[in-house]
Amino acid sequence: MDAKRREVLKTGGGVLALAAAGVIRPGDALGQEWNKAAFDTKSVAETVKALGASGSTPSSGVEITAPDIAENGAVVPIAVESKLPRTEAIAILIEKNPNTLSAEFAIPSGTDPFVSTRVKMAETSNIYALVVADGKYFHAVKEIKVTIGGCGG
Amino acid sequence: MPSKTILALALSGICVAGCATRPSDSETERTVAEMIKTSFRTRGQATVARLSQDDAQALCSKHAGELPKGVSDGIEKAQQATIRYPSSGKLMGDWREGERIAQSGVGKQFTDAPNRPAGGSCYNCHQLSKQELSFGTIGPSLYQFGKQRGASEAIQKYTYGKIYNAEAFSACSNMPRFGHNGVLTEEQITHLVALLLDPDSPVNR
Amino acid sequence: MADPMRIRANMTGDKVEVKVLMAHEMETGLRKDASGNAIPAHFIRNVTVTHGGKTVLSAQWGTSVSRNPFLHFRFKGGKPGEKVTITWLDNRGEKRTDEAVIAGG
Amino acid sequence: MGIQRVLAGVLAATLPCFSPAQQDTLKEIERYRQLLQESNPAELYEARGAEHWTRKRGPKSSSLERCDLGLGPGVVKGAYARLPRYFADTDRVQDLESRLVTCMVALQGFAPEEARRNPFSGTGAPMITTDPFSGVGQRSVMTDLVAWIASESRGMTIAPPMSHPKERLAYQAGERLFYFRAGPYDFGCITCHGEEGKRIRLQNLPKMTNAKDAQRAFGTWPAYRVSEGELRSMQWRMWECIRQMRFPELEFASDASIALIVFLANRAEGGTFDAPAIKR
Repeated sequence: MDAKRREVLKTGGGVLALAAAGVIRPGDALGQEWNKAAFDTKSVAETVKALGASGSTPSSGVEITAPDIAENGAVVPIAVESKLPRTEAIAILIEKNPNTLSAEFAIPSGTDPFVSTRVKMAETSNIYALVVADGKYFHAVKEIKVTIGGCGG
Repeated sequence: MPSKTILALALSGICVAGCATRPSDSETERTVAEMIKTSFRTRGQATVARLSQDDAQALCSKHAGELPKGVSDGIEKAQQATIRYPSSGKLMGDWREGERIAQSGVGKQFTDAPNRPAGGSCYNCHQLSKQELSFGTIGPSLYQFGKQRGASEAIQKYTYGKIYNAEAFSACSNMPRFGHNGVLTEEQITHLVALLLDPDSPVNR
Repeated sequence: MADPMRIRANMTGDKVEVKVLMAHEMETGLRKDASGNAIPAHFIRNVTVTHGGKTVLSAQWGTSVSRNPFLHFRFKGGKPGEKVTITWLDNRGEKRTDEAVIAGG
Repeated sequence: MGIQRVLAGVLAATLPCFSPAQQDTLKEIERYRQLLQESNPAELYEARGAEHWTRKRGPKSSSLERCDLGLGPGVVKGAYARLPRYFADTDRVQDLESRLVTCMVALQGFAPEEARRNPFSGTGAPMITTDPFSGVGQRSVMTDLVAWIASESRGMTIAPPMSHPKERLAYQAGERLFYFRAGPYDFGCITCHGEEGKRIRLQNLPKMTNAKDAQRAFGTWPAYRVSEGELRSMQWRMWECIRQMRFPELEFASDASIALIVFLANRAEGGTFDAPAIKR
């Protein structure tokens, strides 16, 4: 599984920035752009490709803060912080969700390369934080277990 | 009268004022009976008839504080007589099917489709396989249940009977009488027996 | 009409810390009702945060952002008393804009 | 009988003792719960509720601002922490929701069944999307009001009065109902809330006759349930427990629902009210 993932994310080593691909436009005040192709993807590899990269490198400069186990998949708190210089964008991918891409954020200069939000997880899955920094793609991955809860279901 | 004494003792701890004028038991009973009649309504398969208690339910409600030995023995004896074993004589089904039943908590709620088979809700209260981290603790852990006991005919019979009617072995148990109350079919119970006793089941590995 | 957002913008050091809650269903389009009919997707797709005419954060969201979304981030260059403006736009074209005054740290 | 005794011995020897892996699970679940505390969408409901209180509604086109929640007309601060209680005008013990029904009828001119309609927001039951009294994303004025009114008691001591004979009768009836077992699962409230330190799946269960547990439980409802994406009231908590007990439907604001809440509120007396909370 791990080997496969690395392969998928590393092929090519593309350097096309999200912004350059028209995925995220920091200057778009109304935020009318919505990358349907990327949000329709159903695997990490597809999403990375749809976001304009042919690959991404694992990096310790990308940090995911989230619980190892979620008591409920409807709300999973997740924060992503990038220590990489010139971080331009952060995306959150959930491998086993029906649609992989959950959210992407354009980070203009002056804004911390940090976002915290809450996402839905259909089942136990890897979460990827994909970061575009200085035009290159980096990522971190963390497994979050989603537990069955309550009674009567 | 021991139940009344217990009730009075329990209440003495919380009454701040006017305990002397606390309502009589008969007044409380009348009020409760009225509430049960007026505060619930039939919805879907959950009819108001479900609030008519059988003997065991009535006794367990009445003696919730402490169950006198005589009452408990009486319940267990009466419940023993209800257990029906499968006519095929086969008590061990398929543990894989059993695991699915153990995971499912649906069944008999007014929001459940009446024709959909009920689950056993087992993980709600018990640890079973090691892989499932989300398990309850109202009942004891059943991990390695079969490994510790083997799967002799006597053990199979006990296990089937316990799931069929827990109160036959432990009066006023928290565990539903799955077979007796028609929640699970005989076949479903044999799958759960396999989950608990089959050496290949995750419970015993 | 959509409900107002709850926005908190506070100075922490030289940065403005923004926390926002939005009232939205974030319906995935994948759920079915009891009669088996699909419940149509309804979700926020774009969020834009501006301060002094400059965009300080813009986001695109899919259906897997949780219901009643929460967002937390920080930016430099704001001062107490200034305004932060947040706009969201959903897949039905519904839009909501709210602003908050930056509070001292 | 011999087998039974042997088995009982084996069971006693294997009482739950948690392995390190299980302790990690519990620790991470606790961390998850902590992370949820950072932000609570209940705020969105509270804001709407505050507006509903002053908004003119109903045939009389009147607000609820003169509604007496027990501390005098219009007094909201601290009212929730002193409910349920006996009200002379209705000659009835009432919890917040049943009292709001009274006010909607008396002040705003709603028919009682109209005031009771749509008591829970969204869907009543988790993932059941064609609930008769609610639909997907459906707002509930009642739920919003409860969120706001409860928030106005945050930090206060839970102190329901217990001096009127009808309050005592409701308490006694609530206690009996708590122990009442019935239905195809033989359940009663006591099944899940009668012992300390138990769980369903990974969810901790309060023992309602234990003051500390009852205080924490009662003091954190209403709550935003992340599993449902909705704010849930104490009336809903009763309704939902009863549904899962496989009983017929508990009627909203009914006497049995109020009696159960009286029992719980009194078991929780002296605790600190800290709701609306956020929960799984």
